[in-house]
Order: sequence, then C-alpha cells, then structure tokens
Amino acid sequence: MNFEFSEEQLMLREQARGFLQQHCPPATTRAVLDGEQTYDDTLWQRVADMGWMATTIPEQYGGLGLSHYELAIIAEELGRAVAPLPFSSSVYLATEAIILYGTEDQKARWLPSLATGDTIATFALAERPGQTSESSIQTRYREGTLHGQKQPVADGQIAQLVITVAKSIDDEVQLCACELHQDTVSQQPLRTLDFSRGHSAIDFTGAQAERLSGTAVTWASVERLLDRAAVLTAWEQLGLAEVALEQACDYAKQRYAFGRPIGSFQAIKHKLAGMYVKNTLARSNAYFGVWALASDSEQLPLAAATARVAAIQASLTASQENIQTHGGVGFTWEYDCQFYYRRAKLLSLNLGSERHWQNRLVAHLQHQTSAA
Amino acid sequence: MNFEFSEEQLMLREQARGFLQQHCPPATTRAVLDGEQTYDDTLWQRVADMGWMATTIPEQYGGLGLSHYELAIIAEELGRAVAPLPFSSSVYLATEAIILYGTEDQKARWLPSLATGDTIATFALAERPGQTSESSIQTRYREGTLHGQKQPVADGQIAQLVITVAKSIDDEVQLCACELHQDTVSQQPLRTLDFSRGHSAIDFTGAQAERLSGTAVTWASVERLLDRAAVLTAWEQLGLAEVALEQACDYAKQRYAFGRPIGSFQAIKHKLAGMYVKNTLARSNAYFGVWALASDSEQLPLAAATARVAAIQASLTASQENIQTHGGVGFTWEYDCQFYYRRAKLLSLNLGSERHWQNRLVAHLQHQTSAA
Amino acid sequence: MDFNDTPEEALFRNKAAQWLADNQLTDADTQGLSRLQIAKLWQKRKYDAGWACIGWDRAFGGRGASAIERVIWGQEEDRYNVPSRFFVIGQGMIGPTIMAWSTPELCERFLPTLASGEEVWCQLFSEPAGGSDLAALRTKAEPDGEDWILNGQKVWTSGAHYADFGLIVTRTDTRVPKHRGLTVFMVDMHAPGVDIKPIKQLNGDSDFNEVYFNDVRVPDSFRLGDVGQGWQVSLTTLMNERLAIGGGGGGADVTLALDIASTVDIDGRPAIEDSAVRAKIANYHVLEAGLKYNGYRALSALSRGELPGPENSIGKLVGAPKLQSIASFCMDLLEEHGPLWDDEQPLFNGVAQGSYMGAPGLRIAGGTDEIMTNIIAERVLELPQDPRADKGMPFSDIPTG
Amino acid sequence: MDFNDTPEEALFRNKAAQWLADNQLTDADTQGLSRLQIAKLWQKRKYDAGWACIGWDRAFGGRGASAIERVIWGQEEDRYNVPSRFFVIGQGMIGPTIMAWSTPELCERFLPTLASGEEVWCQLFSEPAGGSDLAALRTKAEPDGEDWILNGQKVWTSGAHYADFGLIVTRTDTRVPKHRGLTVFMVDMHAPGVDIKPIKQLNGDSDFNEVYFNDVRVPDSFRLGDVGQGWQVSLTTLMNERLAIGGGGGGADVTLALDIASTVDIDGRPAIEDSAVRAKIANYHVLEAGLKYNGYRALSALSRGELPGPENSIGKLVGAPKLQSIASFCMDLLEEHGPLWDDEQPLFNGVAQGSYMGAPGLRIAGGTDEIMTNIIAERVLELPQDPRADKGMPFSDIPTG
Repeated sequence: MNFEFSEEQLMLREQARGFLQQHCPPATTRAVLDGEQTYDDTLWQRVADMGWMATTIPEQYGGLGLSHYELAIIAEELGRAVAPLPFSSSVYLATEAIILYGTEDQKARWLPSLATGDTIATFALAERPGQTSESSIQTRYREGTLHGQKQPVADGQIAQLVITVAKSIDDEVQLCACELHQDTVSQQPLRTLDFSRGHSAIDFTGAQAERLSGTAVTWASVERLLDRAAVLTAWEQLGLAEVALEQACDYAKQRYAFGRPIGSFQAIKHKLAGMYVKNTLARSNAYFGVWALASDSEQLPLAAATARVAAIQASLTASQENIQTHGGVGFTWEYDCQFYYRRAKLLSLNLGSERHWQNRLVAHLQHQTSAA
Repeated sequence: MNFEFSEEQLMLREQARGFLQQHCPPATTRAVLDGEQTYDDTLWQRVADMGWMATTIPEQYGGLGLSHYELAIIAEELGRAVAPLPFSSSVYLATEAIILYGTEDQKARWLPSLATGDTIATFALAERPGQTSESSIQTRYREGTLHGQKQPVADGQIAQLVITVAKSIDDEVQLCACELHQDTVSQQPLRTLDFSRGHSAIDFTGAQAERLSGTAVTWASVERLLDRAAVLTAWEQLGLAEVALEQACDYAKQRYAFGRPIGSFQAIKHKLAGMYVKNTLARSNAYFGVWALASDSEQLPLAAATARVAAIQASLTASQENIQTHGGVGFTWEYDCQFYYRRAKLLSLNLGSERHWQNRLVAHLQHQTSAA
Repeated sequence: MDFNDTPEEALFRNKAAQWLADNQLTDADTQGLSRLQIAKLWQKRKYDAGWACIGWDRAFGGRGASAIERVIWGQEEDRYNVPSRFFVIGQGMIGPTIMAWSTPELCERFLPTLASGEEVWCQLFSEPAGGSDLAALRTKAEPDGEDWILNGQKVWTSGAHYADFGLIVTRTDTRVPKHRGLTVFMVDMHAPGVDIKPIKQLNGDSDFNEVYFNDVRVPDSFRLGDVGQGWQVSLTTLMNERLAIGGGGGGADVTLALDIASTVDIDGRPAIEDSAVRAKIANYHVLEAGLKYNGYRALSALSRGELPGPENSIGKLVGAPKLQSIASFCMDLLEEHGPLWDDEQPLFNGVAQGSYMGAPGLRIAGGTDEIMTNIIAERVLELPQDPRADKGMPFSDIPTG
Repeated sequence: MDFNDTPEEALFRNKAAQWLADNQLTDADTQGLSRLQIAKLWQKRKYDAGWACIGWDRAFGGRGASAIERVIWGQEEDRYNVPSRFFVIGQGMIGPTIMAWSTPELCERFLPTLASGEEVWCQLFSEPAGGSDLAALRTKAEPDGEDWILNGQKVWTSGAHYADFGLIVTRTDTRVPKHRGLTVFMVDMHAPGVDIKPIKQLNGDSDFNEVYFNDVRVPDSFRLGDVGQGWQVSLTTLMNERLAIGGGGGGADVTLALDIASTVDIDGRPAIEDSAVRAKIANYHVLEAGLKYNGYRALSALSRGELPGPENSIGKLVGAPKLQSIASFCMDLLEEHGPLWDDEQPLFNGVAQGSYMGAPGLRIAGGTDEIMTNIIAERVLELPQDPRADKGMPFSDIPTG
C-alpha cells in the first residue's frame, strides 16, 4: 500500500508547474479573455513540445506510453494555471475515445497527430438543455453520414476532428469520428461565462463520418469514457481550487482592516479552513480516482463519481469564497479571482452536473453493496 | 396590511410566558425525563384551568371561540417551555379533527370535555417506518370496528380517545374516533429519544369506533388537518429554537476562554448570528402560516409547508448549536440543552419529515404557478 | 394581523394604480432616450403629480405618505417596467441624511431637485484602504478660509459618472481615534479636481467608479454635522441603506428555477419531478418567502414609529448568497447548457448566468456577508465586540500591513 | 501509488490474519466477564504473542512494526468483535508521551504493563475553567520535599473509574503567562485523595468523570519533563491524539443509510430511488471516502518518516458533524418512526438514534469543531492568530468573567 505519487511523478509535477508559471502566467489567460481568440495557440504548441498531449498515447502511435498518473498531474497543473487550451477536449475525451474504441487503422491514422498536437480534436455529446442521457440523443449516423445538432461543443471552432455521440437508424449508440472542415458541417460560436474557452453549436447536415469500431460501442461505453474524463477533470478542478485557496490565504495575510490582517478574523480564517477541508477531501478522493483509472479497477465508476462530486464542491466553494475574501477588488475585472470563478462553474457542468454524478455515485454504491 | 399580532394577543403571550415560567420551569420537564410518568398531569390541569385547550373550540361547545392566532401564541410558549404535555396531540390534531370533520352530535359529545382538558385525545396516523401516504394505510374500519396497528402514537397511553386514520373495505379513507379503554385495544409503550413525551404502539383488534362524518373525508382531509397542525407545530418549534438561541447567547456572554468571553470570538458569534437568521426566517414564515390558517386562506397548504420546513431547519440547528456553544457541559444530563435537542428532533418527524414537506411545498408552488 | 389591505389602503392602492395606468411612459415618450434620461423623465412626471418620494414632507416635494402607503406604491409601480436604480442612493439614503443633519435652507435647496430627479446623488464612503473597515478612510479635508480643500481617493462609488452631487466622508483629524476624526460634506461632482474612472467588474459591467479628489474646494456651508461628527452622520446614511437595499432586486429566483425545471428533463421526466430538485427549490422558497414576510414585519414596525434597526441587515445577508446559490442551481438544471451566456441566443434570457456573475459583487458591496453577520451578532444579539487592535489608537498609529 | 498490498505486506497480512483466526476469543473465554475484563484478556493474549502495540520497540513489549503494518493489523483485527477502546488513550497517546519525555527506567516500569493491558491509563487535562482554553487549567502542584502535593479538579476524564494511572497537567506557577507555569506528572489513580465522580451525559451514558485531587502526593520521579515544561509535554499527547481519534469509529454511516433507504418507502417506491435521498447519501459518501483516503495518505507520510501534523485534525472536524448529520438523516428516512429508540424493539438497532445522541459529545470532546478549525487555519494555512487578550499576562491576572 502506498498512497502517494512516485518521486518521478512528483518531479513531473514540479516541472509542469514551473513550465506553466513561465508560459501560462495569469496574463496568458487574461489575454484570451480580453481578446478575440478562444485559446492560446502559442501555448498549445509549447505544451505539445513538452509532449503532454502524448502522455497516455501508446508508443507505437507516437505517444509516450505513460500512465494516467502522469496525465492527472498535468491536469492538476493546467487547472492551477486556468490554461486557455483545448486540452480536456482533445486529450481526456477525444484521444481517450480513440484509444479505447478505435480500430487499429483509426488509431494509426489519428493518434500520431493528436500526440504532437497538430490535430486538435473534441467531443460532442450534449444537444438540448437538461440532462443528456441515452434517450435524449437525437443526432443520427446513417450510411457514413451525420445528421443533427450538437451544442455546446467545447473548442469546436479550433478542432479538426470531433468524436460525436450519435445513434444509428436502429437506435444503437455510436461514437463517430468526423472531420470538421467539410461543407456539411457548420458552426455557430456560443458565448459562455468562461470565454477563455471557446464553445459552439455544430450542425451536421450529412457530414462524412466513421464509427469508432475497434470494439462494440454502447451507452455504457460513453459512460466509461465520461468516468475516465471525470477523474482527469477532477484533478483540473482540484488544481484550480487549490490556487484559489492559496490566493485567498495570501490576500488574507496581507490585507489589513481594523488594525490587523483580515486573516486573523475567524470569519475569514474559518472560511479558509473550510475551503481547505473541502480541497483536502477532494484531493484524497482524486487520489483514489486516479488509482482506479490507472489500474483499470472495477471501482472506477464509484471512484470517478466520488472524485467528481468532491471536486465540483471544492472548486465552486474555493472560487466563490476567494472573491469574497478579497472583498471589493475580488469582483473587479482587473483581479484574477474571476478566472477561477468562471472556469470552476464551466468545469462543474462539462460532463454533467453535481446532481447527475451524485446519482451515479449512489447507483454504484448500490451495485457494490448488492455485490458484497 | 398589518404584520403583527394585536395588543391583546401580545398580552396573551406575556401572560402565557409568565404562567409557564412559574409552572413549567426546566425542573418540570426534567422530572418527567427522569421519572416514570410520560407527562405532567398537574401542569395539564393548570393549563386546562387557563383555558388553553378551549382556545379555538366554539363557545357553544364550551370553548373560548378564539382564533388560531391565540393558539399559535400558546404553541410558541409551550415550545419555549418544552412542556411535557399531550397538548399537540389533543389540541392541534384530535380537537381540530373533530371541529373540522365531526357531526353536530360528535362535537357536542367530545368538545366540551376536550375544552376542559378532562378528556385527552390523540391522533393515530403512522404505521410502518418510512413515509405515510394514502397507500401505506393498512388499518381497516369495518362495520363500526377498527382493525390494525398504529405506531408510534404520541400520548396514546394517557389518552381516552384517539382519532385514527383508517380505510374502509372499499379503500376509502376514514377518520375514526375510538375510545381507548376497551378490551379490543391494547398498547405497548415505545421509548423515543424524547421520553418527556410518551409514545406507544396501539393494536386495534375489532375496537368499537365511529367515523367522523360531519363532512365527507378523503386523504385531502387528512392533509388539510396536517397542514393546520404543521402551522401550530411550527410555532412550537420556533419557541424552542428561540429559547435555545437565547441560552446559547447568555452562555457565550458569560463563559470566558483565552481571557475573554467566548461570544467575542467570531466562530461563536457568527454561529449564533446564523441561528438568529434561521429563527427570524422561520418566524416570518410562521407569521404567514398562522395568517393563512386563521383566515382560512387558499394559500394555507403552501404557507404551512413553508412554515414547517423553516421551523424544522431553525429548531434542529438551534438545538444542536446551543449544545456546541456550551461545550463540555452542553452534553451533560445536568444541563438543560438536552431538552431542546430531544424535542426538536421529535417535532421534526411528527407530522412527517423535512423532505416530505419540501416536496409538498413545491407541489403547491407548482399549483400556484399553473393557476396564475 | 392581516396580510390584506384595509379599506383605506385599498383606496390608496386604487388611486396609485389609476395614476400609473394613466401616466405610464409610452414608447413615443422614451424614443431615443438613454436609461438615465428615461428615469429622469419618469421621476419628473411623478414629482409633478406628487408621486415622487411619497414618504417625504410635502415641503420637500413628497406627500407625507405612511410606510404602508410607500409599500403599496412600490408594489403598484413595480408592475411597470420603469428604471429606478439611479435614484435609490440619493432618495433612499442621502435624502434622509440631509433631512437629519442639514439646515432648512439646504433642505429646500437640495431635496426637491433630488425628489424630482433633476439632480442625481452619489455616496462617497469607501476607499481602497477602508473597505469593511469604513472608518479607516484617508481622504483629507483641510480648512482654507471659509472653504475646505479635499484630497484623496474614493472607490466603489455607484453612479459617480452621472451624479451631480456626492455625500463624502473625509478625515479632518489624524491625531484622534479613527471614528472621531471624520467630517461629512456635500460635494459638487462637476467641481474642478474631481476625476472619475469607471471600474470594470468581473461580469463586464461598470456599475462602480474610482473617484479622485485633487484640491477640490467645498464651501463650509456644505458641511453636514459638526467637524469630527462624520461617523454619526454616516451612520444615518448606512441605517437607511439597510432599508433601501433590502433583499429583493430581481435576478435568478424561485420563479426562474421553477420555469427551468419545468422545461428541462432528467432521465426523461421533467426536472421539477426530481426530488433533489424539489428539495432545493423548497429551501430557496423558504428564504425568499421568509425575507418577504420579514420585510412586511419590518414595515409594520416602521408604521408603529420604530426606527429601522440592525436586524434589517438580514435581507442582504440572506439575499445575496441566495442569489449566487440559486443562480448556480439554475445553471445546473441546464446541465452542459448552463454556462451558455449569449444575448444572441437567449436561454431563459441569461438571467441565471448574469446573476451568477453579479452575485459576488452583491455579497460584498454595501457590507460583506461577514460584516453583516457581525452587525447581527453585536447589535442584535448584543454579543461582545471583537477585541479591537486599533481601539482608542490615534488614526496615524494604526497598523496597515 | 498503489492501494493494494505489496507482496511483503500481503505476507504480513496473512500472518496476522492467521494468528487472529487461531487465537480469537471464544464464548467460553469470555463467559461472565465484563467488557473491561474481556479487553484485558484479549490484550494480554496479544501481548504474550507479540501482537500488542506492534509499532513500539520490542524492548517495551512491541514488535517494531511499520506504520503500514500497523494499519494492516488494525484492518485484520477489526474483522473480529474485540473491545479496544479501554486502551486507546494509554497506548495511543500516553505511551508515546512517556517514550518522548521519560527516563529509560520509567519506560521499562510503565510501558510493558501498558502494552499488555495490565495497567490502564487516563488523561487528566481538561478542567471546568479550561475547556477549549486548555492552558487555563488551575489544578495546583506544590513541592513538598521529594514529592509534590496536588489539589484541584479535572473533568471530562474518560475511563478515570477503571484507570490505574493518569497523566496529569498541573499549574506550578501562577505568576508567569499561562503556558509557562505548567508541569506534567504521572499519578497513581488509587492514591489517597483521588476522588472520582461519573458524569451522566445527555445520551444516558457515563463515559467521562470528574476527578478531584485533595492533597494527593506524587513523587518527583513521576514528573515528565521539567518543571514549567508541561505545555510542551501535553502537546506530544495531543499530537498523538489526532492520530488515535481519527474520523471513523462506528455509528451511523453510509452503509446504514443505504440499508434504511432500501427498506423504507417514499411514495410507494424504495426511498433509495428518491433523488433527494441519493444526493444526500452521495455527499456523505464523499466525506467518508475522503476521510478514508486521507487517512491512507497520512499513513504514507508517516511511513516516509513524517510526524503527524495538524492537518490530521480534519478527521475529527469532518467526522463528528457528519455523524450528527447522517444520524439525523437516517431518522428522517424512518419518518415518524425515526425518534423510536427502544432496545426491546430494535429498528436498525437504534444505531441512528444512538449516534444522534452521542454526536454532540464527539463534536466537543478532544477539541471542539471550532478549535479544530482554528488549528487548521493557524497551523496548516499559517493564518495569523487571533489577538490574544491574555498574551504574556501572568496567569493570575487573566480575566475569567
């Protein structure tokens, strides 16, 4: 039994943190928030040069063949930096989908350029407002073409490839890979409250696409993919939550009111301790989550839901109360508190809401109990 | 528009509070908690002499013919005193049921002795663990006799009369009045965490009973009765919550730690302020509840559910955090904090849980919205 | 206790409703006008008919209405989409302060134009060094003949960019404890040396400003209260702020949550049928209804002649975090569509998203949640004060980090 | 990272499991014995086979096991219904204190009998005047030749009524600031002048005692640390308390909630299908699982030679309120049957009700929620201390209300 990352993994974390401090300081996120771009392409290239997109891609497809421990470490650091990148779309979702469900040919075709970052891919699941479920999917895949509308799709406008959840004519769930640069694909940009990440609505009007068909795909395959992405996203949320807490603590130590640091008032210090408690529980649950992911444990569904719920709760609280601790300056455009606030809410809804994952969590608890 | 009790009503409150301070000090509740009795019969007699059981009983049946404002005021004071009395069973439920649904003959037969307190009555609804609903009622009323088991029944062992929710052979809901001193009724005492109130399981094995049949009874009639009792119980819970907060404040002002009163620490003072906020919201919702009850408003179901949920939340918090504020002595038998802790939990489950009333609340919100 | 109108109240309500129906702004009236211009137009129309600041004395442009009548008027006016926020600070908070602390002459000079909307006011209290610790402010006022010269910086000033006058608290003595060295003035916002810079908030709006004072000259006759009495004068404003801000104020609420939950699905059924959704909506309703009836109770107290007390802090203390929470919840109901916030593609008009982005400001402006909680603890529950590191200390000696 | 055993660990686990299977107590063994007698019998059996206090040096009766081995042993022993709570304070908290602060002779005198369960210890820290403010204690120790004479009162002493020895903190100097005038002794609980009175708790149990000391004589050789060094000695005990108490400890939990929710109905369907019920259970699981894996992580830190730090306060801080909350929730699931708490008519064995009545004590004993939060804020997050009214003040001058 050993509940800590290895020395090498901890070194990777340090390296990743140093890299992002240099190349993705708050000014980078701010530039995307203030500008027209929906991501930072220079940063994307630099991250590609570090090999991060290649982390879990097998070596025969140009990847590094590392484990999900390494990917989780990178996710945490990207979360800390609130990086304006399509990393989660391309890596946690699209790349993972191809690795899990692609044919040999499909892997050989797409993974190498995903590993280098030359291809940005994304994942299209949601259609209408409210919970996405097997029955809510209306997009159709028939005779090699896609028909329907997906929204919101993260990073759709900068991606070349989208893995789309659709249904065949006989209502079987399909994961379809579709190149985005076709006349039969059109996109409308969608503004979200976190415009340091781009989103769009994608219309498929008979777009050429192919099924990921290395293994039979069902709705359970989609859920498995989401479970895996949920663990990695939890690490991203955790990184964000921790940096929000650190900022709040720093400010509370340095800002004076009534002749003493505001961090000496229990109203503030106990608020910060409460954030610490949530972050710590989220971290410990994320440890179990990444272990379950990396070891392909049967406990992954429960571990993922637990990590996800804990991470949502920690990151929303931390991002809200960081602003509150800062007082007036906290809700200005000029201060960085806003980055965490925007991104935390976005991440809490990508992949489905807290309620959705609470529900899944209990389903797996019931399953475990009845199995025991 | 006027959102305050009248001068006369405020005088009644003052009088009731003074009366209970004299005749129901904490020692009275403690004596019942420590002893074999499940209520204080001397106090019951004194309260009867004050005419409190007669409050809303019409004058022609020996009552005072006052409004539910007066009854709510008495309820609040009984809550403050954690009175060990079958008042809620006999007055909010059984007496109300007879007034609402009894025939002229039934009212004439029972109300006068309920008004004098000579008859103690109670109400039997629940049967098995979990939510009570129309479909969960198994007790049968056929050919003038009752068959089935009710539990827990508050104050069953000291009551002479029980109003029982049962079903006829063709599954119609009935409210049946049944004298408890019959060979065909047997009781088992049940211990609860608040043994300053007695509870029992009652077996009806063909007990003589009669239907309240002044007006047609349905499950909606039962719900209406519970709505009305919920408002009065909310006032009792509110009284309890307020006295728990007062005790906590008093202790926090007088107890020193680290060279100053613990009430000067924000960890304590903000806890107490939080209790105050919940109590205040509960009070304002209770005002609307009692207005809806006294004026027989269409808004009663929503008002009752809102008052009930607010009162549950306020009283549980206040009773828990009063102990916490007291520290070590708070969880001793010797201190009075325990009274509020026990009674608050009991009252939060009599008439159904928070979740149950939350659900009802939203049902009436939906109803109101669709009506608008 | 009666939640319905008395016959007199019903009569008043009818009269108000009738006037509003007869005099509402038409599209033709407002064609091409800004929100501020529309607000001024409407305010003037009300003033001319005796419906502005109806609680004020007739001498100052009001109609001497009772507290209940004010509420009735507010309820009736709320049925129309009229802009009102421009005058809240001036009429709700500063007007009463002028009445309490100024001369009859100045009341006659300033109150009617305040009531008519011809002059807009702002409140210049907060400073970078003094947020929650309001009395730590540093803006200096130094005497110069019959005038005072103001130097310093204010911040979080709502409406400074369209205000004609401001109520400003300044420090006139640094050698005494902080609450004792303050003095309040009325300052002309168009005077030379007043420089206004908007602050962009995280939601993209600019409701607040930084206001710089460089050798701004104010006549001594524009002083409110004595020199050194500024803290007491400010308290009058703050006491009225509690009533003016209140708990409501639009944005995401139970109605919106019900609307969304009735529209979107969970597991193929309307979300409103989901028990977890219902429990949350019920809890929010408890807060909203509790605040509403609490407001009614405060009003009954006002009607009986009681002053607005610190217990009114509860409105903002409950309302602002509730707004943040219910906005977040509404977005959760929309699931992946929750973060969408695009005026071009309205989904429940972006109210939830706008509220979520605006709520952090509400939890801070006008007193943070923490300050409001402290006020309740110390001034309602009479719990002992925090030990005050700066108590009795000359202002100039207080540690500032 | 690996949540499974290494081969060596698996071997150790097997060995432990085998011994436990071979040596468990039988009904014949425990016939007619009290819980304390059973606990002593089991402890002695473990001791004789080298399975007592396995983390301790062999010289003191342990087996020099690693932190991970201690956990493995604990997991395996937990499969059996063996009483252990009688020794938690002595072995978990006082043993390490004796090791850190005492002479080799006293270690040899006291540790083996502590490990074998032949002598039971209690911890005499809290006093009526010093609850959260532990260092405010007043029990006096005055020198008398080679001995000390103790006078005063302790409170909340677990197990005083069956303890043979106690670790006591006393005040030996009232003229210095409160943390500096303390001294720790080991005291014979059977000595003349020691008077023990049980405290009845609100749940009806008596887990704690008041202990009165009237001219109790203690030899100077039973002193731990120097005179005036009592605060530092106490901290060793308290630091180990965090590990010994932890977050678990039975009572109402997610398993119970699932069990009840699968048994009772809501609207004719099993309660577990109700979404509001599911959301709550999920949240409790997040807490329970988080604490569990947090404990594992602390263990890995211990294995790497790190000391148990203040971050371990989180176990009790989260665990105790969670117990109260989930117990309340379990009762809610039972609706009107929730308050029933009758041993004669077991409904899920009264665990929820017992937990609800016991939890208030857990939120207070061993450091209140508020103290634990302060520890995290000041010692983990390194936020500034509260202003200390009594800082540097001679103990005798500190206000006591």
